Amino acid sequence: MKQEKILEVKDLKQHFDAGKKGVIKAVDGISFDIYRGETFGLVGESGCGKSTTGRTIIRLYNATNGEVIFNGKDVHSAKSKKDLKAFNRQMQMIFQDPYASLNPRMTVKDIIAEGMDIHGLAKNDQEKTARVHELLETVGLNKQHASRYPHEFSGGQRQRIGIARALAVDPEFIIADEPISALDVSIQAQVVNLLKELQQERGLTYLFIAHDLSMVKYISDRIAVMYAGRIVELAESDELYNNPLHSYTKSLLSAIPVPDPEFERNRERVLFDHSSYNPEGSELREVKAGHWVLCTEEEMKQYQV
Amino acid sequence: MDPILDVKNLNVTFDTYGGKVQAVRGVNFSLKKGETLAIVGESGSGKSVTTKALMGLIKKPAGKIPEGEILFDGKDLAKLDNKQMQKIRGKDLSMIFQDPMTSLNPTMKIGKQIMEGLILHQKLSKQQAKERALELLNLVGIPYPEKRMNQYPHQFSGGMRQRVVIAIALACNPKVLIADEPTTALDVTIQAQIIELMKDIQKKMDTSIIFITHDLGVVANVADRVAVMYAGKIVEIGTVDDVFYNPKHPYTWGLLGSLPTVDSNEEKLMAIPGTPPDLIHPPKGDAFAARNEFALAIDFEEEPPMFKVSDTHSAATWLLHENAPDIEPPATVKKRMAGISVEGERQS
Amino acid sequence: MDKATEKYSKEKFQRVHVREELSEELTRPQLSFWKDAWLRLSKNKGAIGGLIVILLIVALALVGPLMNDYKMDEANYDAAYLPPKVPGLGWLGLDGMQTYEVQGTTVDDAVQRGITGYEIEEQYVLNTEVVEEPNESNDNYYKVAMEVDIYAAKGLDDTYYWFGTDNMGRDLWTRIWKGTQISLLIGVLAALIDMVIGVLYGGISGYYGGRTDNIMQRIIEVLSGIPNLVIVILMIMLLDPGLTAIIIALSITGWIGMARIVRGQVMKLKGQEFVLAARTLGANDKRILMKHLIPNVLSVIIINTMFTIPSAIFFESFLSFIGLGLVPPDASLGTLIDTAFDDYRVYPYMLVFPAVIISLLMIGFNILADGMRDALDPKMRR
Amino acid sequence: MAKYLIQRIIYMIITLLIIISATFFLMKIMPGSPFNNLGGKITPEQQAFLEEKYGLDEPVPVQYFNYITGVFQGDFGVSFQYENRPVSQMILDRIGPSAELGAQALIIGAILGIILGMIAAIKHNTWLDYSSNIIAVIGISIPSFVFAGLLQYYLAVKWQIFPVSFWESPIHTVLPTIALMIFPMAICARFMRTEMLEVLGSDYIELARAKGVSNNSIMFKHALRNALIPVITVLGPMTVSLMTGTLVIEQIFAVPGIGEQFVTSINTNDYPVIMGTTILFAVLFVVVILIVDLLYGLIDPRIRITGGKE
Amino acid sequence: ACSTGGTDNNTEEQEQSSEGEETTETSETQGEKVLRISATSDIPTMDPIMTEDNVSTQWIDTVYEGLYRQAPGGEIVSGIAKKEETEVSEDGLTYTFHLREDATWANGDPVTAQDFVYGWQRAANPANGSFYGNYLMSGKIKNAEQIFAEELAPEELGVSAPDDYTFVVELETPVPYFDSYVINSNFLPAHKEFVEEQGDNFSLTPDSILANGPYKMTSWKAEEGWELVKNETYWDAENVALDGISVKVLKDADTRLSNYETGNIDRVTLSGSQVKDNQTSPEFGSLSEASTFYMKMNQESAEKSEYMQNYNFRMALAKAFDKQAYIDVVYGNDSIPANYFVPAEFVEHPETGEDFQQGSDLLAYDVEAAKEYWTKAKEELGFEEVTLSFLSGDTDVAKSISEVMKTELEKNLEGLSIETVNVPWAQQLDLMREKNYELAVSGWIPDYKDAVSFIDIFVTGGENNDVGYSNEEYDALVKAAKTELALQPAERFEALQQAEQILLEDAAIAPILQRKTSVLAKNYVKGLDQLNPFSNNYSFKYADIQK
Ligand SMILES: Nc1ncnc2c1ncn2[C@@H]1O[C@H](COP(=O)(O)OP(=O)(O)OP(=O)(O)O)[C@@H](O)[C@H]1O
Ligand SMILES: Nc1ncnc2c1ncn2[C@@H]1O[C@H](COP(=O)(O)OP(=O)(O)OP(=O)(O)O)[C@@H](O)[C@H]1O
Ligand SMILES: [Mg+2]
Ligand SMILES: [Mg+2]
Repeated sequence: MKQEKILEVKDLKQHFDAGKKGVIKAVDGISFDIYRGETFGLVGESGCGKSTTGRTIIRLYNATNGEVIFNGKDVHSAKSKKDLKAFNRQMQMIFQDPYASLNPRMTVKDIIAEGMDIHGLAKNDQEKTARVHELLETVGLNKQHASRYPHEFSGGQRQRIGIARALAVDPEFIIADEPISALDVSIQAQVVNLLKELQQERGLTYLFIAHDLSMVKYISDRIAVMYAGRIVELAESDELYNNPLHSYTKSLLSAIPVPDPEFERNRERVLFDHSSYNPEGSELREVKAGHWVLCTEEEMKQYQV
Repeated sequence: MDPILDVKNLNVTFDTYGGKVQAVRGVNFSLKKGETLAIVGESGSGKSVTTKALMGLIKKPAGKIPEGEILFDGKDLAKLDNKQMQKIRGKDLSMIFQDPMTSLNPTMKIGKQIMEGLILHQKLSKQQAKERALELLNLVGIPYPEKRMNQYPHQFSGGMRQRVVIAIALACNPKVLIADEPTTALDVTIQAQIIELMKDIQKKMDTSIIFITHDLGVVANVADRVAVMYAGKIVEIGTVDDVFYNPKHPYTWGLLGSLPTVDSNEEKLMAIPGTPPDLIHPPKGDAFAARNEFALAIDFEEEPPMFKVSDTHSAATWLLHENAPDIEPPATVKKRMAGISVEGERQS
Repeated sequence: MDKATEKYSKEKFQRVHVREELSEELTRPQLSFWKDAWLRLSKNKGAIGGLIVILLIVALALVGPLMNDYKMDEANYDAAYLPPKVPGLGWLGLDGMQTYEVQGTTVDDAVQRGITGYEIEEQYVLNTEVVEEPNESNDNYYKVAMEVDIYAAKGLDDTYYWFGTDNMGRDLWTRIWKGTQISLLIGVLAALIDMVIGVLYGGISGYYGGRTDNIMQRIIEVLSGIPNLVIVILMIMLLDPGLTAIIIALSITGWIGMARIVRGQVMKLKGQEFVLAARTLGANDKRILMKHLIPNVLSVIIINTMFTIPSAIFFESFLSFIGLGLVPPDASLGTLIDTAFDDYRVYPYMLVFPAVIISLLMIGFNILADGMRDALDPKMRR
Repeated sequence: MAKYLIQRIIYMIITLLIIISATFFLMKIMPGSPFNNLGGKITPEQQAFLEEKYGLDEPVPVQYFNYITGVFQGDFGVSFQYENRPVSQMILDRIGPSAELGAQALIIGAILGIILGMIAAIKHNTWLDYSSNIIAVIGISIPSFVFAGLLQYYLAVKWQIFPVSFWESPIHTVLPTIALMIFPMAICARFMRTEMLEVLGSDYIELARAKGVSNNSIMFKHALRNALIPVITVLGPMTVSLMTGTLVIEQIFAVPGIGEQFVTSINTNDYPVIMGTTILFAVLFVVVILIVDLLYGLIDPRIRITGGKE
Repeated sequence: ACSTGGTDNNTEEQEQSSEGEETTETSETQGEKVLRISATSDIPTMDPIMTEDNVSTQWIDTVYEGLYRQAPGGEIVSGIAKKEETEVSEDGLTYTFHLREDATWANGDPVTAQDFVYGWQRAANPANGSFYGNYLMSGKIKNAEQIFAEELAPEELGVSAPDDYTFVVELETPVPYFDSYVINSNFLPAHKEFVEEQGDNFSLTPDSILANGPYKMTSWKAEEGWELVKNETYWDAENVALDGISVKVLKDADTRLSNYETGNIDRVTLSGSQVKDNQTSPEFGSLSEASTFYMKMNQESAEKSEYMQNYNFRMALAKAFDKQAYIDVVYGNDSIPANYFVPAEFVEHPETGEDFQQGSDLLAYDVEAAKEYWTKAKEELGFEEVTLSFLSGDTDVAKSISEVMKTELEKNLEGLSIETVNVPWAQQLDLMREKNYELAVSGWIPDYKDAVSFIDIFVTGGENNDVGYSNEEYDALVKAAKTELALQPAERFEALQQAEQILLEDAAIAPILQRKTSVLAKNYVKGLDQLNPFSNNYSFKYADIQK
């Protein structure tokens, strides 16, 4: 692809020490690139390591192993406070739970302005207020909301406040960790539309994490499917949707309920045998141009047939 | 066929610090034997409260049922006291809750939790109850039930717990099973399994199911009929095909339109703007009016009655009034209405 | 149905444009967290009752001593042990009459013994009543209750001590309210110190976790393993006795409960997404702790403090029982109860007033705290 | 499990060592000579004689070492106050009544408190709730010496229902048990109420209701055990303070217990006894904490003894 | 035990230690005469030479008998030694005691002069660490001082047994009060074989005590109580009326009273506030003590010595507080306000029989006079305001003492503020001994029946002179009384009277009161209506129950 890479993840591992239970390999060696301006979808079942991936990329966790190269710099080797701060401005995150992600004791203004305060982006309170109002409008809320507290808002509104907070520092790259999973169907669209709009206006790049494949497909340019800490398949969204190769992807796709009674009456689920999954010897291989699958050499040949 | 359950003009209110919440405001529906009625609607629209009212689980003294009848088996459940309800709960009517992680008692063995209802309602001996519990665990597809009986909920995965909850609900062969978002907390693959399981069991036992969910995909899969709730009312009710292929209420349009279809990549999704109304002070007229892109003047004054669309289908919107302008559903919805073939081909 | 709808005119079926902002409007009046909590609290009758009781006692503690001309340490030995007497409240029993129970071989003997023993002239004995006839268990003595107009007997007809006087003839009204002041002060100060140490300790321990937490928890374990009494006594020995020492003693281990609670809450909160959000924005530890974590633990802190205050007051009274309390003539409710308890059989009023006040205070604080817990509990909000 | 236990025990020993050392050095800096109760007649030579006798003439580190080694052999030294009485014997003699009284008070108090708390929770915001709450608060607000004194005066002196004092027969234990029980009862009631309210609002109680389980079964089979878990946390340390005696009650009812002895030893600067008692308290404390943790595991199956709860 | 420090912890315990009670079971069922009383603390030791406190002294006296014993009220009567046969040498330095031959130990062995020799040597042996032995013997019994200094062996002590029933004591200096002096527990005989057999266990349990006195201990439960029965082998058993004594340890004053009221004990000592309630009872009694209490004004304190050394300053302080009020508040009983130091009715003139204490109003409460002195002191010292610290204990009694004194002094002396310091007893003693205080209240209980037991305290540099008082004339008088006048009772007596006068004229101390003990006793309790002036408070040998 001709596009410029904004983020390169190379063999990223994140292991948690869980005491007696040994080590949890939440993320166990994943690699992918994200291009400037695209939306990269990351799907997979609960607990497969999606959030951990996102959080490790943004350095909420220190990686156990591997590199995260953002704009050409390795995020995890950045040491100086200045570098880190700069990084914090360029990469931002939107969270899953609209109730837990806003500090209930702060006003909307303070929440949105926190990034500006930390990075000294506003010269005075006036400027700050103006900027907060502007951001509120950007996300479809209004000035009056600035002095309110989060609990007065609905889930969709809260999620938009979260987006405004992320936008406040003018990031280039936003990790959206299941930003719509906790929202009502009717409100999900508000947020998705907003994210799309913002991407167009500002040329943002998204890492979009979700388990709802239909929405991911709608929003993403490319999608990676994760299973048990590894990426099992990565392709452009249409390709992945129409031509899933890995049996886990197939199973996942077949399980997604489609809001169409006719279709549902005829659905056939593809079962995935979790016990048969053995990544030993497998690696992510490009089966077709831009379509990668976790497989062994042999399996690759089968896929290519 | 006579309905097994008939709900008429059900109203539920809660006294809170802020005032009286009118959570359910005149709900009417009936449920036939062996059918699945799905209730959809956004958060806070009164789905859970409606079903809790059926179960007699509205918490007094804050919660009240000021009006309405719940006819079951010739009895009006709304009039029964707690003692009498206890005999019906778990036996004739049973319920599955949303969150499998919290709806099992963490300090009681799984087996005991299943057997409890059996001993209570079917007067089984311990031994018989145990056998039945094993049977149920087998039925819901839990391997090694013998061993699992003696374990505690934390030793089960989310999907397995939900199966246990289902087993508990099914223990006494209830006539009506109420499932309040039984799969929302689960992964898609597990969700699919659970739904299949429920359908299976329904087939075997001819149970009637009320299935609450946000997820229209799930609705499409499980429901025979669908009721759409908004602000404490049913705004549209009909067979699953009626509602998906011929929706009449603008809120239903909004719901359907906000889901991406397979070839909708380039367009904006149709969002429903704004927030749901405050049920302490429900708005005058149609509660949806303020968010309705197709709102009519009368919507702000007068509550719409239920207009009958067909024998199986009715909706509460002034758009169905003969004086209303002819308004087409939005494009995305229309596409969906016509899009059966497109979807059908998708996976080939 | 159609008929019913016919009456609607066509105009009403005009489409109207709904402004988008309108739908985003918040219909509820703006409520800050605290206003909301106050609203809830004010609906809780018990809590408001508790609050009123506390405020009333605080008010009386402040103005009470100024309401008459006596000073708290002004002794008047001629007026020792006078029962309460309030003008106009005689019917309430506050009439300055003292009842003595005296024994003797005959009724007259008993009365005579009373008269000489308590040094009163016969004319002031208003009433005598035999309460026990001679029998085995009382060594065959008559027991006689004699009611004495003790104010008159001491030549103090026009003097009024609203709560009576103590063994040095000091006005108990003044002393009790002064004592209430000191008790409240002890409670509030202890709670404050407690809050500062406990919150910081728990906050830091919970936030940093890991090794820091481990060490800090061990310290707590050791501290709570040493009997409180040892620590307190040691402190009192090392420091000059009195208020400061009591407060320090109270705060030595008192904050442990607070620290534990705050730690638990902080550990729960620090993984919350709003904290993660602040970290992705580049907030440093101090900012996260002070702006995000502690404000969110505040309600728990306040509730716990509400419980700390009465227990500090209580603990002080315990200290005074074991002889480690305030230095006389300073008094707290605890020391007043302690001294009054020596005399309660003859002079019950000395015990009743401070005991009732301390009980009211405790009940007030506890009920208020319960109410606050309900009002501030986020679970009760949604 | 075994590994966990060993680790816990190592922790316990470290904690104890710190407590013992802390107490030891605290005693060293305490003002006032232990040999001063003699009316000021002690001469420097006698002081020296005594110091030699009790090994106080050695350098502090040596004393410390001797003490620690002694402690591990069960030797806590001899009392300064009571000629030649070994501290261990003194403690052994007096722990019995304290433990018995404490256990009685704890068990009865906890049971009553739990019942009271449950009633309050079931009847949330009714007069029953308020009155049980007020009983609980009064229980903690009246100083125990006042309460004990009134009990003694009315029930023993005036109405002569119970004996005034002494520790002789079960009937003698009634009044001190009542007096001592009030506090644990009040605390349990308050904790139980809060916890019960929380538990009663939980999903699994709702599910039990949906099963048609009766209110009583819900209370006792479902809610109680879950609500009990946090109550155990407070009961743990309270056990220690109750079992080790409360000086006030022991003094008033003439119970020959350890709490009373502790205060005596403090008043007379009887350091070996103070230290011995402190160590006893500390040992009990860590052991009870361990037991509480193990109990957790029993009551709450989620907590495996290997894990420990967050 | 003879001093009571700043407060009266010691004395309080002393009196209360001897309250009686009978356990219902023993007394009523069998009609035995068992006296049931209470004690405020356990017996610290039953080893005669280790006693330092009143409780031990009391019960050792009840179980053992020495040369003489005290009859109620303090009269010294024959014990094992026949008092009327005792010979004193001309120079007053040799005492020869003739022992009765019918006295036995409880195991049947006779009590011999060798037992006395062994007992006294035991007390003098520094390895046994007897404080009182040292205090009492050094400088008086021949060689005692050197023995305590480990310069001589204990066997060198000036005591001998020429035969089984003759016991000879040699003194270094005449001890005019020798009769009351030998009452002390340290001068009891000891059964050598038994003591050695018991070793370290001696006196730890009833079995390891070998009685030769009126009673035997049968049970002793630590901190609970103990029981005694009449010792049938006691030589004078026929004159012991009681069958036994049962003692319960009761530390709480209200509990003691409650036990009395419910008939569990026969006699109880009242605390201050209880006196008020019970003073009208027909069972109430008030017993005089030979103890005085006084305020100390430390003339060698670090900061305020300049003030305290000023005569007017001291006079003002001494006269500025209401002694009756002090008694009312602190004791609530009929203790006597005192303007003197040596108690009234303690010792009499050897010839005229007149009481030592003639009374004095030199230091009587007088606000006007106090104010005058105060004004003078202000002029002389040039101050307007001064703050003095007042040291006291942390018990209830101690606290009310500091409360009264603070109130009184501040009220009557303008510009004076009192800062009260309440510390535990042991620390208080430390502070006083180091003269690290300004004002404090102390009491003194004599060790033997002689005024010198009081007067000796305030000689310059005296061991217990913790007020820093010094007066040559006073010192000379005391020295004379101890030496050249030792054998001239009348002159010695008058010299001591003179010394006391000087002490008061100098306002070296500010006397407060001579204390009384208030008790309730059932009317059938006999022989306990007087307190002994020193040593054991009560002589249970003479107690009786007559129902
Ligand atoms: N801080 C942590 N310490 C220990 N284990 C962790 C931690 N965070 C995550 N894990 C574990 O790592 C695994 C992956 O978790 P992660 O949250 O990344 O999953 P996810 O894919 O985001 O799941 P979901 O869809 O539920 O959000 C899980 O097993 C989780 O329990
Ligand atoms: N116990 C209660 N006290 C006060 N208000 C209540 C109570 N229970 C429910 N409500 C209110 O009743 C309304 C309907 O709630 P309900 O739980 O039925 O919504 P729902 O449709 O089930 O939503 P969700 O999809 O989030 O479960 C809401 O506004 C809710 O706040
Ligand atoms: Mg996640
Ligand atoms: Mg719901």
